[in-house]
Amino acid sequence: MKLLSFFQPNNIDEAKVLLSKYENSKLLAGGTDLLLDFKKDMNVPQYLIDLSKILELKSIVENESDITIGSMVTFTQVKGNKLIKDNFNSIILCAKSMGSPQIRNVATIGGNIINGAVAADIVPCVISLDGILVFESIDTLREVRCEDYFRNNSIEKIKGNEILTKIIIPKRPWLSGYYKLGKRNSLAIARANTALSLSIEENIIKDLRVCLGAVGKFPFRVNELESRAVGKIVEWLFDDEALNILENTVYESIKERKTMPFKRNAIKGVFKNALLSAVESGGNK
Amino acid sequence: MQAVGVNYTRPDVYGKISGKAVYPDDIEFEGMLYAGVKRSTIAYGKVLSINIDEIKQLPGVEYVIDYTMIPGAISHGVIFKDIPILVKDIVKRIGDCLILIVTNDKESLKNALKQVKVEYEEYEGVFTVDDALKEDAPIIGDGSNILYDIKIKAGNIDEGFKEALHITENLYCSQMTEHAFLQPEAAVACYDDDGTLKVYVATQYPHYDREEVARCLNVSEDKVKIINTTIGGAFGAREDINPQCHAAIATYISKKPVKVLYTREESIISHSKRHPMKMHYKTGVTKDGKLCALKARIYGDTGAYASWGMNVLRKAAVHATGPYVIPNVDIQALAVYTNNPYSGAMRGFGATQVPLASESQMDILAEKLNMHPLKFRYINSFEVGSNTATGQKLVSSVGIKKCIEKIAEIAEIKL
Amino acid sequence: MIEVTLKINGKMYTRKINPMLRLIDFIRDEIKLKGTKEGCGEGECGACTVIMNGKTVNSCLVLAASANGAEITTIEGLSNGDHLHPIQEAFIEVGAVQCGYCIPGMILSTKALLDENLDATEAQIKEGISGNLCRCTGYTKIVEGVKIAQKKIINSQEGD
Amino acid sequence: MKKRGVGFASIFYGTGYGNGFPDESRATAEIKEDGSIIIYVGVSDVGSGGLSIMWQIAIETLGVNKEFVKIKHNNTSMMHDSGTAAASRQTYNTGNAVLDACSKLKKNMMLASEEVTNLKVLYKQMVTKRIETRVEGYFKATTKEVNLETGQGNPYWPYTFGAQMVTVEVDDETGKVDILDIVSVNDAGKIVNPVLAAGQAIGGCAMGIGYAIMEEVFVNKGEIKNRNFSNYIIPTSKDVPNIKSYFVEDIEGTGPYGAKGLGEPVMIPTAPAIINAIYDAVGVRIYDLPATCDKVLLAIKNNA
Repeated sequence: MKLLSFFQPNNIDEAKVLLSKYENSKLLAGGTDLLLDFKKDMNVPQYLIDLSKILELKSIVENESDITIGSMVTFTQVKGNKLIKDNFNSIILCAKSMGSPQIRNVATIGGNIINGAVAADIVPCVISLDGILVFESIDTLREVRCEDYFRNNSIEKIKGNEILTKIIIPKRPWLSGYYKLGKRNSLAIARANTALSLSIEENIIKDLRVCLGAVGKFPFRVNELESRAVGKIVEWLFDDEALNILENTVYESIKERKTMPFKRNAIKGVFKNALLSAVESGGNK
Repeated sequence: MQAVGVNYTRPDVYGKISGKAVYPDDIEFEGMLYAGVKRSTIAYGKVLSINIDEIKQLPGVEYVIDYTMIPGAISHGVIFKDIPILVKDIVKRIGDCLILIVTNDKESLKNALKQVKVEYEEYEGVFTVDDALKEDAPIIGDGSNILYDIKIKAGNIDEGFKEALHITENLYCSQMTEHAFLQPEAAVACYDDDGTLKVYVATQYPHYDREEVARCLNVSEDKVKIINTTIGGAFGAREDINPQCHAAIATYISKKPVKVLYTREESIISHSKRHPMKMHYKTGVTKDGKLCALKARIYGDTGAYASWGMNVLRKAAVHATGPYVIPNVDIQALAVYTNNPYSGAMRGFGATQVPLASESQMDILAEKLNMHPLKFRYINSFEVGSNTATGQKLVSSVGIKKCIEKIAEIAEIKL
Repeated sequence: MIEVTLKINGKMYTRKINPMLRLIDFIRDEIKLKGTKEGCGEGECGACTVIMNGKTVNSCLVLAASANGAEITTIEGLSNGDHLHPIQEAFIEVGAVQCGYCIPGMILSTKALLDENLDATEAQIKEGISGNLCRCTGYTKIVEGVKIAQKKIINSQEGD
Repeated sequence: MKKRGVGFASIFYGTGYGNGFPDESRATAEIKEDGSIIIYVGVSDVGSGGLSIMWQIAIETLGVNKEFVKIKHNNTSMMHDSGTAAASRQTYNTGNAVLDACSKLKKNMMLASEEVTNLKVLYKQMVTKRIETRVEGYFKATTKEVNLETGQGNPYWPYTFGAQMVTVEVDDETGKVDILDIVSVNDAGKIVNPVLAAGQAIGGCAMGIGYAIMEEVFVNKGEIKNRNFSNYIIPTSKDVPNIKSYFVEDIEGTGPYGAKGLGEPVMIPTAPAIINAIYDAVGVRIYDLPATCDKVLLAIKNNA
């Protein structure tokens, strides 16, 4: 396919109109993945709609019960944002470890989610924080929990005329943490990553979300661990009982893969590091 | 001394710091054409047909060149001339060059290369050293799959092991690696005012490039000029010929300036690699902590072409002992052909692989002896007058003990 | 073809381009500024780093069309005539340059870092250049160079 | 838990082509009418600083101010063959050829005038006295081919030496290895330019880190699977510690001012020292490079 036209709409409505008008179109939301496809002559659309000029998509806003992140917010923006820092430690840690400075300056949260690569960095964070994705088209608006988006991907997947406009993350006084295991310390693709958030009162776990990445087609939550943990002391999460749940979960998820023997073991260390990062952030939530 | 031992500012730094340094891809000429090669996608087989006539009709295509159009030699090589500039019939590795396409812009070249269709008769290849050494293995090399076989023998190996208090025997494997210099290969060829054919290229050895370019054009060396541009790293990968002959042939035929530029992907596919090696090591040490015997068998996968394979395995064998006196040795090193990417020069050249084995063995034995590993190295290391495994007497400048002493001083270790 | 205007090193350039043209191709092939290098074409090596609206980007991962209206600084925009930028001076002083292919990108990453945080710690410096691969130097002398550049810039500001 | 370990390795390295292979370098030194001295030499500077080394050796030998000495090195029509920028041979071999050429030119200059004050004047004096203003330098390394059955012989000369101490940290629950510190000590004889030499030593360690823990070309049935920097990964600034480099200068009499080659040997001890350090940290020995987190973690699990 050959690219015929390139658009840079100034607002969401313009973008929606373009998207509905041109069937064979694609959204450019940073492009650090899309341009790799172009290089291989893959996924080249006839019409390319660049969202980078739409200011509405580039803000991080605090509401009464949530913080809403525009889909075109870059990783660099996230990394330096006070609202995020004060509320979502996991997202900060994730943003810091994603790609490189140059990639973070261009790559967007929305792009990272929609691209949905196995090792997409931000997805486990958003899932573990009960984040909601907002999709808009010229005549529709729908909200999907990020977790459901990936669990029921064949149904929930973004439609050709939709734009992911924002990510809504509920505010709550929980701790959150993130750890990525890569083959090197910058520009690393996750071998395995874990994001988690938890609510603790007097060292008792009241609630927990654990999301694992790069150990399955999409990131997913470990419900068994989450439900078993409620009512237990935090230290229980470091015990074999908890860790074995993770090991079995990963085993079940990727038992056919060559990397399974490593990842089923590594996930325990990855989880512990994520947990430690959450606990250590305790001072400022 | 006035200049030696002094930190002069390197004269080439000003161009590099300001973006003015000229690497080959920075060179452009009026009316310059672009050339590139279609590479084989199979590892071993015979080329039956290529849709050359179709390619010639594509937009922007000026010339499609196959081996018959090369005026001189159709292959090159640092020792044996076994690497095809353009394949005649047999391909031996993925990445062998089949045809050279010359176009008037970059896009047309990219498009034309994509349209090339090759029909092969595919042969069963060999992809491991073990398979290549089997009796019924297909022969990839020149009459044999063993490119090189060197033995180093000193003292009496059996007696040596008898003296040992501790013996350790292990198998070590090193991987294939890539030079990963930052500047992908590129070359620009053109005719100079004096009628010589000039090739701008970043190379480790301009006079060798001149020889190969002259050979393939069938002209005398004084009709060829190599201009060595600023070089964006090399580490051994710019020793064999890569874009030089292709650019030169395209200019020879078109009479116009021609640029050949590799992507990173083509760079990685095309040039040599560090030999992966399998190293069986058996090392013995006496109760006094003196190394007394080493038996080593080293197998290097040299891939489809010879390149520097002999020299690399020789270097591995000569350095197999590490910098230590070992009176009884039995070392054998082989370079073995396969249909893998060809191995050649990379920083350290065989002597980088064997220390994985020799230095691991040193630590294993030091632990058995309950001796500090640095001390164990120190008491065994060469000094002036020592003999190496090849019987070479080290007559001067043997600084290994001084190096170890410096480490010991920094780490506060008693030797 | 679409028309774009970019401000590169303070100068406006308007060109009609193929919308698929990458920013690096615009800089190297259209404007003929050859100091920006291509090392991998996929945003991994950072050799093509330029500063776009104050932030570093891999110019191989940005479409020139997307950069329409942007302000770009390339290595050619760093020195003022023969007068080198303090980062360039510092890199020369410590011997941070070997083959030189990563250096334009490395210097621009350093500039963006120090423009934002002149007091960057060693860890922040390493982070700041972590998207620029160098195969020759092992980075140690580059990090040293950045530290010297910090001092030079601070001194020159105090002198103002 | 993160555990620290320290590892050592020491190596030797025969420089030059070796084995009796003709290992020759040539250089031409010429004084010009404008008082400049040009050294024509086929030195390839791959980034390692060979150009600077030849320049410094020439200046030292000629005993003139550095502004007057220029190296022409990039056009095969202008200089003779000096061999490859490889085998860590440029400083020793090509440096010796430059030394030879410059010694001869210096001698000719002294013949024209004992006291060299003005090179332009000197040039005129040389021409008047019919003294050669352009001289050729040459060097050939002496090695002997080894016997293929016994290996006996003198395959290389000279040898460079090195030792390294590496400190690592291993996460025994993920297998991740971080390199915390490297001390690199090398004997490459007289060091011609300490900053350039340290640059080689430190860069060598970084390449050694890649070799030890992350780099590998994956080949399946002859096909390279990882063809770019996203999957053929090399160390970033965050993978390399601040490396400390030292040189012990054990002078080699046959080298130019006592110098030996160093470009390659400086990278060699790093990988085995890292492997030994991993063992020191977590008690497992990795026999296959690279020591990725996969291999280290599985080795730890198998060891338990």
